[in-house]
Amino acid sequence: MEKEKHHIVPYKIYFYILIALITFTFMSIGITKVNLHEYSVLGAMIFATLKSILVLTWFMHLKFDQPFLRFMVGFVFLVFLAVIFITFLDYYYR
Amino acid sequence: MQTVTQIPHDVSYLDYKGKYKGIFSWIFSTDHKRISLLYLYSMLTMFTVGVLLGLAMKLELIAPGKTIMDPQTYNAVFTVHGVIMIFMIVIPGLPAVFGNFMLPIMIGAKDVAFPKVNLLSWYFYVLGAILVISSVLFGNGTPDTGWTFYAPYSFKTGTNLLPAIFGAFILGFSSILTGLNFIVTIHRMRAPGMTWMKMPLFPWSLYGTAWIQLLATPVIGITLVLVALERIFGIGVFDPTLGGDPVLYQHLFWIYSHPAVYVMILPAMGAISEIIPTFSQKHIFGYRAIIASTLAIAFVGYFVWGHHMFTSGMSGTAQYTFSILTFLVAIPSAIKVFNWISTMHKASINPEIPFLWAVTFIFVFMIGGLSGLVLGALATDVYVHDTAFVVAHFHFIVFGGVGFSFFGAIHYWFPKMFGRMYDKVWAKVGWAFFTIGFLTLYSPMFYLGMLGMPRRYYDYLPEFHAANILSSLGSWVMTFGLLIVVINLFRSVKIGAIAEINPWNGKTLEWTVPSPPPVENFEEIPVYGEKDGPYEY
Amino acid sequence: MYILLSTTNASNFVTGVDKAFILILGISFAFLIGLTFTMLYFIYKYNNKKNPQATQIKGSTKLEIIWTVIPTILVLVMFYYGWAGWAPMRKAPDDSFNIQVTGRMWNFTFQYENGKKTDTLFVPMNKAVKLNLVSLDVIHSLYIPSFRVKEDVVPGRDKFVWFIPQREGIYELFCTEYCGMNHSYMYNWVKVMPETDFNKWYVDTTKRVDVAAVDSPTENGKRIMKNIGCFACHSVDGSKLVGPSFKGLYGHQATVISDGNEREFTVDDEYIKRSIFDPNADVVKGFSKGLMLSYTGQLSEDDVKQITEYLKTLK
Amino acid sequence: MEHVVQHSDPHYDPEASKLGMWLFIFTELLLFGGLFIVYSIYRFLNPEAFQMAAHELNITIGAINTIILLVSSMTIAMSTSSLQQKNKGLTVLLLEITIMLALIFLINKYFEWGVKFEHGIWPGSQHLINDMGQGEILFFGLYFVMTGLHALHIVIGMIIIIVALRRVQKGTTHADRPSLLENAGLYWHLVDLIWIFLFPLFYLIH
Ligand code: HEA
Ligand code: HEA
Ligand code: HEC
Ligand code: CUA
Ligand SMILES: [Cu+2]
Repeated sequence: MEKEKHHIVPYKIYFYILIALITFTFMSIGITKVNLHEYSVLGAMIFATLKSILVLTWFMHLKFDQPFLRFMVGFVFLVFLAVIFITFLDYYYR
Repeated sequence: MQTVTQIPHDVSYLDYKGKYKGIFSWIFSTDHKRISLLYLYSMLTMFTVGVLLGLAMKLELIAPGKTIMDPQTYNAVFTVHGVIMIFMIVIPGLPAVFGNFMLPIMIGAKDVAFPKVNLLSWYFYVLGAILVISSVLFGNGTPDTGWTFYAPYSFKTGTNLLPAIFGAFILGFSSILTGLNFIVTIHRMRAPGMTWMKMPLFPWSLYGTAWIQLLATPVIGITLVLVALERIFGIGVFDPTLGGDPVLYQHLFWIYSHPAVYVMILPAMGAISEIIPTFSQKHIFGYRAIIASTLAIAFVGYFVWGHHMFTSGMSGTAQYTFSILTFLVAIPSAIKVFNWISTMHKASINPEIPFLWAVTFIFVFMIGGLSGLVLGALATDVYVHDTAFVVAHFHFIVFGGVGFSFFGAIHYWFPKMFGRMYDKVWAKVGWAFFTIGFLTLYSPMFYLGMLGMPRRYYDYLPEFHAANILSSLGSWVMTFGLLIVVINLFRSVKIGAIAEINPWNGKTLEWTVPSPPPVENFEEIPVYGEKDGPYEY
Repeated sequence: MYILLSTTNASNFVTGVDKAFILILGISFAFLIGLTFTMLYFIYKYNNKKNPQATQIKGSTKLEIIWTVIPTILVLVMFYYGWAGWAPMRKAPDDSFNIQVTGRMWNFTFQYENGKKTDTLFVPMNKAVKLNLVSLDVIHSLYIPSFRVKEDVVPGRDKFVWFIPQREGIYELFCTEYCGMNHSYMYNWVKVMPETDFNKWYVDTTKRVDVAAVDSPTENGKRIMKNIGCFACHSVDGSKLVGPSFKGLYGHQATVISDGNEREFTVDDEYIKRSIFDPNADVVKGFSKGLMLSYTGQLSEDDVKQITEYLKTLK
Repeated sequence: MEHVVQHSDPHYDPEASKLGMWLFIFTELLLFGGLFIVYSIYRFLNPEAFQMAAHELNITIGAINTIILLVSSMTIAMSTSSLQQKNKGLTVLLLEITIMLALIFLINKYFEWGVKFEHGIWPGSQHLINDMGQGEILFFGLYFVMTGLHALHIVIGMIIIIVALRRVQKGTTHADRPSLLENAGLYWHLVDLIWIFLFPLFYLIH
């Protein structure tokens, strides 16, 4: 392992990310204004997921970190999703 | 801040004089070994309370009707007994005591990654314990919900539940911090050359455990917060009259509390995986298989919580999914048992006392685990759920498993930790009484459960009498054995013979440092070569 | 295995459950005994006195695979039998005989479709019986070991258990979900009668409860209270249980808290009625709110009058 | 493998403290995860009531708060860059802006809750229990618990940032020892991350 060096992210990039995040925010507000019935939740959640991916990779530097950290984050989200899925096996089929 | 140069390498951690004196040299010490002993002594204190409560229950149950206490007292007693035993003894038990002491030494590090956080987690432990005990001493009566705090009873009861809930929350926090510390320590501080596949099995088991602690404990934290808020404000999340679903409480509770049972057993299995090869003087059989099964238990164990709720009215789909997952999680445990026993094949066995504890561990663990299979199957669980059968199952596996492993571990590492040797004859006498008492105490409960005696019963019908008498007698024999074991160890801390560096001819790193180890463990960080390994005899 | 033998075929589920039980126990004992003896044999055979030099064996992939696959097959078999014994419990036949079970701290009441109410469960033999489970306060659980059935009684949820009793006799019925102080006294009995006997008992609506009716109103009051379970929380001898004792209640100066204010007055008919139908309006000082629940719909005005008559006698 | 870093400076290992922070973030995620489970179940059981109740919330305030948090996330991310470029003044300024934004978020939240209280809506309030359906009670119960817990995290995050700010000013956190600031940043992004999900779940379900 060579000495872990820090990658310095230019301010510009952070700014672009912010713009993307704000755009997604407005898009998610927009999509829920359109009447999509049960899919509006889905739409809003897709945008929330996109936003969180941006935050995780850029703001939280996952892009520049060791791969196992990315793996861990993914793993934790998967475990959580699996728990929700199994809980719904009860409520959905009740 | 001490600088490295000041710490002498010929003074043991017990004699080292730091900045503080007397008791402060302990409670302000960030040395992982001292923190380990702090845990050991505070746990022993709580453990004494828990054992006395257990004995009181057995005395009450010796005959139908009132023997020594009222129903309300009995309910409070099993609640406090359960809370103490689960949250203060077996969950922190092996990781906090032996993990803290041995983990850094076994991987060749000078301390854990965050020594101050380590001390902080002990403070949290003490704070949590004090809160739980305060709920007994003050307020409108001791909590009487059982350790499961099931809604809606937990916000209907008039007793003093809030401090207990808060205490359990803080104990959870302590457990999280320990887990966090261990993961970072294992990732960052292994000795040069010690690859993951050369790490001993006890650290491996702590690694698996730590992930469960990290990912499951927050769920119970938030659940207990919700119960507290329900009690204070009536927010309605678990209150059926306000639209909440009490069964959802059970989901959340067991999402933590089932993985928690593997927090208890995995380090216990890890300790057994150290003891067996050492006393067999043989490489452990199936090193990789044991690691794989540890990780498999930790992972699959996260998804089986629903087997505690087979009668609570889940959907059929959920029920058989949970049942089948429960059966799957039993397989890695079976693999471990097979590997341990195979390690003894063609070995050269030195049947010292730690080995005896380890073998009895395997025996009672099999009984406990196999009875878990009865509980995992749908038809039979509906029959014996919430009966004495479940009580027998979890005493066999929690207390049998973790307790026997704990005693095995303490007899194994005692010479290293204290630099003294205990009296081996008394140790065997204590072990014999303990084992016989244990089997007499808990075996009748299987039978009672099959007769249909419900658990948490203060009083029972006359047909259950005979087995209960036997069980109560067993509790006395076992306590007698326990006393012998504990007194023997306590005496030896002061007057035991001076121990050698490596009394059992073990091959892991802790046997290369002096007994007791110096403050920073190693003068020079050991380096693992190509041929080195933890079990190369 | 007393219960496994003595209650064979007490209900239609017994065979399925016991089959699973015996199968799992059989496999378990085989493994337990086999492994224990192997272990003991190794300890004896490879003792360091007999075998001073260990042979270093690091593992065997073949063995690992074998002892992964065999247990997997075995547990799948266990799962199957567990499932097969349980699946029929999920769906009650449409023509079942319906009984409503009401659980509350700390007794069960059984109400039949014709309005009969009992505290012992009477069921006809060889006929599907469906118990509809209702809880008024916390979670209870209805458990009849001999029938191998158990189901939690959850407030706010409609649940049921069903079974076909197949043997005449009297069996225990327990509450198995911890529900507070007298959880262990929340048990009852199931009486299984041949269908003709049952029908005779069932149509006899003169007796609402299975005890001879007495003409004295105080006797009736006492009986009502016994059946509905007041004495779980209230004593008649002055000792304090969950609720205040009834001894000397009528006509004494009571201190209660209503809407947070303390007030004092003399206990009269009106107050007792309110205590029964709206217990949380006035909470007796020193006791907790919310434990006693309203009996609206469970007790009639007339019942309350009879109860009051009885309470008057407790000087 | 040169893990022997331990020798030179035994108490400083930036990778270790970053890993530790991430693990802590995982526990925080699962803490909220428990609440998200509760939310999704009740949402599933009471879809109409949740939509009705969501109308009580003001999307504009929610959106403003979202943007505030996003901007503050950017400023704290920039501050780590400026610290590495050894631009102390800019780092301090960016951190101060972050703290100000956090404060504005809290003030907004204060007014938002205030309006609810004025309408007689708070956990266990008579209005809620007497006049509203069970789904609404659950919605508002969860709304207060989840946004309340989130606000608590904002406060904790502010404290951490203030500590980091002081250290930067004193010069004990600098380009070669940036861990404290980076961890403060990670924590702050976590707070942002959670809000990213809270916002659509409570405000946007119409
Ligand atoms: C250390 C803690 C611990 C451990 C490790 C386990 C392990 C297991 N437990 Fe246990 N359990 C508890 C602690 C634990 N349990 C507690 C505390 C409760 C009660 C909580 C309460 O309600 O208060 C409980 C309750 C409980 C229930 C709920 C009962 C009920 O309330 O109705 C169930 C149901 O499935 C269950 C199943 C199992 C299974 C299948 C395993 C398996 O992991 C066991 C695996 C082990 C083996 C299988 C034995 C070794 C293998 C062999 C000898 C080889 C042969 C094996 C095969 C052929 C498969 N347990
Ligand atoms: C580790 C867990 C543990 C341990 C050790 C014990 C120990 C004992 N238990 Fe415990 N018991 C529980 C966990 C435990 N129990 C739980 C979770 C419940 C359920 C509560 C509920 O329903 O809510 C319960 C319930 C329970 C009941 C059932 C109550 C009911 O349902 O009506 C009874 C009945 O007799 C009982 C008896 C005893 C007795 C006699 C002892 C003891 O007296 C035995 C004495 C112990 C020893 C002799 C040594 C054991 C050694 C170790 C574990 C290692 C030590 C570690 C350190 C010192 C750090 N217990
Ligand atoms: C679950 C326990 C419980 C049950 C069952 C119960 N009560 Fe109570 N009762 C209480 C408690 C607790 C109080 C005191 C608090 C209050 O007034 O609400 C109380 C108070 C009372 C009072 C007022 C007593 C006084 O001293 O002023 C009366 C009268 C009463 N109950 C009658 C009954 C009757 C009649 C029944 C049965 C039909 C019954 N209760 C069943 C718990 C119970
Ligand atoms: Cu009702 Cu236990
Ligand atoms: Cu479990």
